[in-house]
Amino acid sequence: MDPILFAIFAGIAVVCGIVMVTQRHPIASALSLIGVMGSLAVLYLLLGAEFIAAAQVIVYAGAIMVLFLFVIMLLNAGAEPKPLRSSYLAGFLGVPMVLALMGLLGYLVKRSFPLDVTVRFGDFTGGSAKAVGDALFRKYLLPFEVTSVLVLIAILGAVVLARKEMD
Amino acid sequence: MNLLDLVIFLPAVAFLLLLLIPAASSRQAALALSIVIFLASLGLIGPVTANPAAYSFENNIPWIETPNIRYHTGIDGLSLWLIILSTLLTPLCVLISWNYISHRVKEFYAFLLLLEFGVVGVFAALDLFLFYVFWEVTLVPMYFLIGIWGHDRRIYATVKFFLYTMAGSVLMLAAILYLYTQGGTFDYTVLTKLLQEGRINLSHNAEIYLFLAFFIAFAIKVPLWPLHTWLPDAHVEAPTAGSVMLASVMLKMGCYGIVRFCLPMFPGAARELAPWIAGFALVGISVGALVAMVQPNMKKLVAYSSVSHLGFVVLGTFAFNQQGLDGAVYQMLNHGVSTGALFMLVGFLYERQHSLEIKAYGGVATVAPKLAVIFMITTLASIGLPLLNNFVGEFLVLQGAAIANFRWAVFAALGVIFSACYMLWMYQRTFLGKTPHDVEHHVTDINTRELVAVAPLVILMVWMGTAAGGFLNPISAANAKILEQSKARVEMRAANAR
Amino acid sequence: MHSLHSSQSLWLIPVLPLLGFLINGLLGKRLGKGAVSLVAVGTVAASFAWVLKCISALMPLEHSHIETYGTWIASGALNIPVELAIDRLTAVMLLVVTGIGSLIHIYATGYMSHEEGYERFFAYLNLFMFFMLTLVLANNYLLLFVGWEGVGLCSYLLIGFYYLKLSATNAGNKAFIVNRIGDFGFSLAMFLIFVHFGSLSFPAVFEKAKALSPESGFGWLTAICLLLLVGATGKSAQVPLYVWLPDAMEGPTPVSALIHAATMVTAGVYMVARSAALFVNAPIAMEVVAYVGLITAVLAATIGITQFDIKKVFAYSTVSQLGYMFLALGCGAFSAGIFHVVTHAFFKALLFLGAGSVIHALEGEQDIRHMGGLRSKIPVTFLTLACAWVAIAGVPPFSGFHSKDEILLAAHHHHPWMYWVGVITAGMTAFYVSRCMFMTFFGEYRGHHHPHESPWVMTGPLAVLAVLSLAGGYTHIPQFLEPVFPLKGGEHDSTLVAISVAAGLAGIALAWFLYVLSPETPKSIASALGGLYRAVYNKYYVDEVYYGTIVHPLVDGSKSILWKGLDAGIVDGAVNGAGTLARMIGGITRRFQTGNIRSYAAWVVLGSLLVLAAMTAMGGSSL
Amino acid sequence: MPPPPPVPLVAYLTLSAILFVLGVAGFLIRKNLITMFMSIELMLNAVNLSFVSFSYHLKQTDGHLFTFFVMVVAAAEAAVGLAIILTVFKNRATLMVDEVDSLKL
Repeated sequence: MDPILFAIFAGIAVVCGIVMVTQRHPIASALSLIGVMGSLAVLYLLLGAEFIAAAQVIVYAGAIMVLFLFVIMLLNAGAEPKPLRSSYLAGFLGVPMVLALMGLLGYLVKRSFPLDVTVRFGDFTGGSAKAVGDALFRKYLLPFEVTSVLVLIAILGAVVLARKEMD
Repeated sequence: MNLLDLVIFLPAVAFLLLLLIPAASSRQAALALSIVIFLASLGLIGPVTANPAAYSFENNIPWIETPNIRYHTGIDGLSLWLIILSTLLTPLCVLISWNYISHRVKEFYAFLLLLEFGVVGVFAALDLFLFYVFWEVTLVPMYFLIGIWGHDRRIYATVKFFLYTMAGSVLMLAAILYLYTQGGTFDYTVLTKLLQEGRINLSHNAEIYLFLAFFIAFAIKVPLWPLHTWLPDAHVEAPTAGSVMLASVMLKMGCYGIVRFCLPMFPGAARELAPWIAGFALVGISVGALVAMVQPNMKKLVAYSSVSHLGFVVLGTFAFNQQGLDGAVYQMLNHGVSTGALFMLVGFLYERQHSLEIKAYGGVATVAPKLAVIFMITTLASIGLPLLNNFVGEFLVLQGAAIANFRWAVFAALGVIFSACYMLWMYQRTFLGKTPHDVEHHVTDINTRELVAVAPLVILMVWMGTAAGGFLNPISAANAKILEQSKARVEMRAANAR
Repeated sequence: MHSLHSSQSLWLIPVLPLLGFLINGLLGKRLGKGAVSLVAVGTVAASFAWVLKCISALMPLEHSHIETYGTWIASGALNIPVELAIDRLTAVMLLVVTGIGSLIHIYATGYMSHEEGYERFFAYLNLFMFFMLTLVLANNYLLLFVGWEGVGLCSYLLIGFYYLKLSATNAGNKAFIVNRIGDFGFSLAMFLIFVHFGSLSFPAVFEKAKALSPESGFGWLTAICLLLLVGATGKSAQVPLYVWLPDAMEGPTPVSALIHAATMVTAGVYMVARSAALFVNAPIAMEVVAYVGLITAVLAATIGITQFDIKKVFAYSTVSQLGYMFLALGCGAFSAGIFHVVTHAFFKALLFLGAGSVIHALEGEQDIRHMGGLRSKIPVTFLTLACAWVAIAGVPPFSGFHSKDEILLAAHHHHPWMYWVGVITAGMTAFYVSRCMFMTFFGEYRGHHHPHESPWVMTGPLAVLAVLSLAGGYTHIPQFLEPVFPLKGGEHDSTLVAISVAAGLAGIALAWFLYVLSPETPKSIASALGGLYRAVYNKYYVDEVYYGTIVHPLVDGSKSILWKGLDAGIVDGAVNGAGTLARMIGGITRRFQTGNIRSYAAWVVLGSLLVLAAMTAMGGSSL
Repeated sequence: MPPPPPVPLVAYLTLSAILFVLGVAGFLIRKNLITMFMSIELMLNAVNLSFVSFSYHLKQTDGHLFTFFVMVVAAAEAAVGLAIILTVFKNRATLMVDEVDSLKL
């Protein structure tokens, strides 16, 4: 079952990723990003990360992407026009650099892990909500509290920026 | 906590106090505080002159544990008068700025006292790191003194001053850190001892490089030709008090550093490079004087004359004999007194006529006779007339140079001729002759406040020129020790080489 | 060496005038003229009295009497005590300085009575006395140098006394700076003395110098002596540094008399005589001294013949007479040199004071072409000046005859040709002084002022000096100085004496012929000589040459080469160049900062690529 | 039918790498600020996948925690970033990144 599920959702993720990058219209990009995120959630489940999979759907695919869509709608952002001034470096070297990056990363991954290291669903059960919560409120209590402060600051920042917009 | 610590930290306390009180009373407060500091510093004289070759008021406590930085301070006959000079000039500078500074008054006096803090610290520090910290502390207030209260091109001048000095002090910091890696301490007295006993064994090249790193930092501050070009700009742009503190005290930090650190720590390199350094000093003496001769701007003239005078200090230092070194140190004080007074007097003229160009003046003696007399005395002191302070220093320096290498004395003595030319010429064009109408209109005689500010310096000129012994003997004793140290080291190296 | 005599408080001699200076300088404005004069004259007169008292107490003064008052400078082996000493040489100088000084102070109270800055004048004059007495009394070279520089300072201040006049302040500066050049030599000599003798104290140095054998060639002792001579040429206005003295006549006349005739300018002679112990062992240096003196004497005498300003004539005369003194020193006749210092002080002070009296009478007129016939109008001045005239012309038995005679004899003993040059110079001296006298006092009055005789405070000192000029030859200075300078056994040759006297008389006679009998002849002679006359009249263009070859190149070179070129151009250019370089590099690297986010991102990607590539190459990152 | 071979860990990591590179490519290619921002999110997600994979491989929960924190930060970042984009649009009336280049000398 695993390989099939992996093949399906990995395929969806890659396709959606390509669509996201190539589509000119932001809405299309956003929707395909949601697709990527959803398929990633399934892959998380396959890796035994139940809590993270749920969070991925709720926080990422839900909250954050809704925010994106909302902004896109608000600004009424249309498709980007074709000819544009651009960075020479990004323009000419962009594609070769991306390919080189891909090659290097792939090589590194292959070199680091032999093919017989495999993933079997159910082999790892440390990803339950209980296990994650346990670690979160014991081992990682301080970072957790710090992130709460961070989120608070982000909210304040967003409010300040938005208010500036009003006047 | 001894008296020296008090003298070091009172200016810092005064600096903070000045920031707290209202601006309206900052003049009076600055004057009162700086006078208190000066009076406190007078208490240093007795114990130090009783035993001038050793460090008095020594205080040696850990400041930072790792790396091992200590708050180690102490003064001997070499640093005593320089500290007194600094504490004396601060209240005088407060006085001369009384009406001159009209905006941001509080900050001005605060920076003046911060400068005093740094300068006194520099002369008292016996830990190299502490010394470096104080050395850099002095930069900040001077940067602002020139940059905020200066004349038209103040930004250019202050940035130049800052960068120049920074470039040197970075070299010095590198050398200090290298010494730390070798000796495991920043303590100057310990390091000197380790170096002398050969427990830090520097290779020949290492010693040369370390010496140069220290020396270039100091030479920029002195300033030794050809590292002097920041000085005329800084002086011309600085407010009067800034010029006075710069010339009288800050330049002495460089000279002091050479005598205190370069000679005892790297005597071999110092002796090896002495001909070169003396050469630069000689060029500085002559070129400084000749360039001063053709300056149309009074402050620039005095600035170039400083280059010339401080060439004597360097020359005397690198003569490596008692007379030369004594003269050099004495000349530091003399230059502080007489050039400080010159800058004050030029400042007085500027406050009246609002010009630093010599051309804008003429016949001032008729309308301001007292000012003319004081300016004359200062001029004479500056050109080394006997019975005034500079003569003693110049004589000793030249005598020392003659002992070391007679040709040095010949070239240096040429500078004495030129000094008469430029100073008298300036005096003639400024004070003598018929009084132009606008000068008659603007220039008034010196007032009581200004007289009080400059009188101590005039008295010192005569005092130091006639009763030289009282000032010179503590210096001499301290110098004898420094020469002894550096000589012992050179001999030991020679013995090792054999 | 210390005398058996108890302390004589020698310090009072210089300090008394110093007191006068302080009182007049600080309080003069409030004191009023009467009190100022009293203080000024009183302190100098008191000093004179104290000199007399000290000398009479110390006579016969076979050895020098030394008094030490403490240490001035001590540094290692160098120890400069404040030490005054008096021996016979000093005694002579002290008497001249304080005696003539007192007379001139008295005279000045009359001469300066209408001037602005009366108290300033007397303060300076008293300060001068202090330094001059310090110079004479000093027992080591540095203290002598103190006085030496100090008198130079006072000279500067007094030359520039009329500070509203540009020419006066220029002359002051010139005097100071030329003197500084001399002092340059003196100070270098001092340094060499310390290096080689280990002391600057006269007794110690001379004791060691006596033990030396005379140098056969150019050695350090010759160097010392020549450097001392450089100092002396500055102070005593010898070739090539004499140029300041004629200009110095810008000062008030009493100053010219006191400083630039009687006392200060003889300091160089005194210093060389004082250092005789060094010079006798340096024959080359001695020879140079004699040549310098001789050249100066001739050169200045020729210029003196052509000048029309009465003070300038006497100024060149002073230069010429100082040359005589140096000739004496160079010939080894130190006592003759000092003898001439004394007699010259008498008659030259008198000449200047008399000239001052003439100028005073004519309300400031100094050009002798605008004088004439004053004999009857100001008779006292004329009579006293006539005494100086016969003295300087070498008419026996007056003072100048005696001292000049000694010098010429010594010159003959040294090199006979020097004697002949000296005789010609003596003739010229007699000629130009007579010319001046005839043009001033004989013939018709050519001016338009109303001459009036000077008050008694001025004529009184003139009278005293007149007596001294006439009788000063019988002071027997050389004999008196024998303990200091042993007399040389040169035989007295009456033929030589007669020749020099004849030269003097011939000079007077020639002047009588040219300026009284046929006053038109000089003009035709002058025009006949043409260029030569103009060269002499313009002082051989020495000033112009100095300005052209030294002063202007130095000033212009300093301005265009050293300042604008080297300092502002190369050195500061390098500094600012470093700044510009940093800016340039910044300007280039700034291009990376495009503001375009995608370009930044591309750089980030490129950077991470490089990092990854490096990791891959190094084989790291295996988990 | 034999069971298909298990999925190797390398497959997950390679997927992560592909998604990351796609994010990079998007960031470089796209000119719309919002799309670029989404590309960043994509990169974050790719990295998250790596974390979770490693967590599985090492049999430790810490990777999940890391992912969790990344999510929180991403949320905060999205809030602030989108507010900034709003402001930019308000001021410049464009979302084209090439026209927003006032941050140069």
